[in-house]
Amino acid sequence: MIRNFFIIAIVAGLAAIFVTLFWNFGDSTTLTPLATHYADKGAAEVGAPNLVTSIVVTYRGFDTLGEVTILFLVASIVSFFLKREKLQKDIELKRETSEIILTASKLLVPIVMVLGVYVFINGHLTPGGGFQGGAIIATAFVLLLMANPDFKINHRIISIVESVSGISFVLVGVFGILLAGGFLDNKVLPLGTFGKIFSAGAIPLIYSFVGLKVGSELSNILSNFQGIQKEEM
Amino acid sequence: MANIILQIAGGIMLLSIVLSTFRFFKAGSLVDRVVAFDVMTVASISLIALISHFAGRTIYIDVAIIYGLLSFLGVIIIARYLEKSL
Amino acid sequence: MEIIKIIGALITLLGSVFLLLGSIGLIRMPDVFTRIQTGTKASTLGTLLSLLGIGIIYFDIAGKIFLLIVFILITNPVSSHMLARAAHYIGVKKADVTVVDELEDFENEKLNNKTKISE
Amino acid sequence: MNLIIIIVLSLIMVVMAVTAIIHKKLAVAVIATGVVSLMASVMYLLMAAPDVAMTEAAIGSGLSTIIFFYVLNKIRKAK
Repeated sequence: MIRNFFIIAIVAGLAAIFVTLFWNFGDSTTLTPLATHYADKGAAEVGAPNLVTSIVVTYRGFDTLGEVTILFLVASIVSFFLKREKLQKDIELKRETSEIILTASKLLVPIVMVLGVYVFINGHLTPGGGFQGGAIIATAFVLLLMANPDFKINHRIISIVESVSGISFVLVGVFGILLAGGFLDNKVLPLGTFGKIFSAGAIPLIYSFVGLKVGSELSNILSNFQGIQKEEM
Repeated sequence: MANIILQIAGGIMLLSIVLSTFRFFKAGSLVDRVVAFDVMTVASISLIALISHFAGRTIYIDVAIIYGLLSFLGVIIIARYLEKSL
Repeated sequence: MEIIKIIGALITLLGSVFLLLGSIGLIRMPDVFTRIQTGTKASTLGTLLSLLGIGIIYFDIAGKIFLLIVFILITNPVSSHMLARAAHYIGVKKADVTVVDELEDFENEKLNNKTKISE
Repeated sequence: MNLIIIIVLSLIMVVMAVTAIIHKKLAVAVIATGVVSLMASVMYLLMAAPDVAMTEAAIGSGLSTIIFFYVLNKIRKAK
């Protein structure tokens, strides 16, 4: 009884807060000074038609570095906890895949890879970027795993790609300190023509590194989940 | 004229999403729900194409491609899970 | 110019009608397998037609639309095939009017062959 | 038109979110969260944010569903 009363009181309190918020809500039509600066001068300063990309990569470059680091930590923790130990019995229980999914995966995996590369290289022109492109590349690996359950991703290649792209990402940032305005400044390379692929300075380079790193990390996580492990519970 | 027809088409797509939601709740098994999810995704891809027309920004089609790809993989994963052979 | 737009819009309308038919079939059909069938065939055709209509209206993105159409044409039947296979293997109930089940016959035949070889 | 789409989709989102909380089967809850992400992605697109919509479709609806099902598979093996 008392418990129900408490629940009702909490729900009523939340409803009151929500209703006041809802009535006082209005579209804010004016931009803050920082947003005005981005909207007016962002395209000219960075040279990327997609303003979101220029904010994410250049103005807020440190945040992107932090996100990539968090993903790296997640990948290492997952691979630390999910050690792979094969049990022969479980593998025999698996049903074989059908012809159709094998053919479809042979057809689709190259298309999906190219799509992922397109998404992160064109990050400064179209919506998308390193994280989305990396996720798409990881799904190509999932498709391979689906078609062939015994397929093993080569962990050595993946770790090499991941480390090289991570180091290159930071190195581009350090070059930004030496040659241009600051860490992760994109004016290391010439800005180029507005709206072409090789423009906007170092943004396509940085996004390619981010995309490769995210893609290899996510496929590492997924391949760790895929293995059959000995339970100790 | 063309705009009015496209608006009617958008309304019909929305209706089909709502109808597949009904199937999601009246489902007999998990497979039913997954089929409803699949139909919802496919209808949403068409809806995204229409939205890109209404907003006047054809660049939104990129989102539809990625949407289709990832939902396809989701359905395949669920199917393998149901077969107990993931 | 206006005529082309109207033609594209009408094709999109036709596609949306097919989508609606697919989801009505999803509600009306008696068992899982028929629902998979209607939810895939009708909705694939509907999406293809509506994307085609948009592609006719905006001719400059026809390449992307073509890619999307090919993509849906490959992925949708594959996913429904996987789903139907899974439903068959976990033993979902079929409708009373089901007459033929070729996958079950195929599996039985494979089993028989195996026992023959072992004998 | 936009307003109608937003209202219908957000109603579906609310219903699916409640389902994800109260349903007993975990697999159904995971699919319901996938539907929530799907609808949220369409709504981000309506609010003219294609980057966010792409991220939501890729991570929320795609990868998180995949990882959830892998984890459910592992839980089933442990039982």
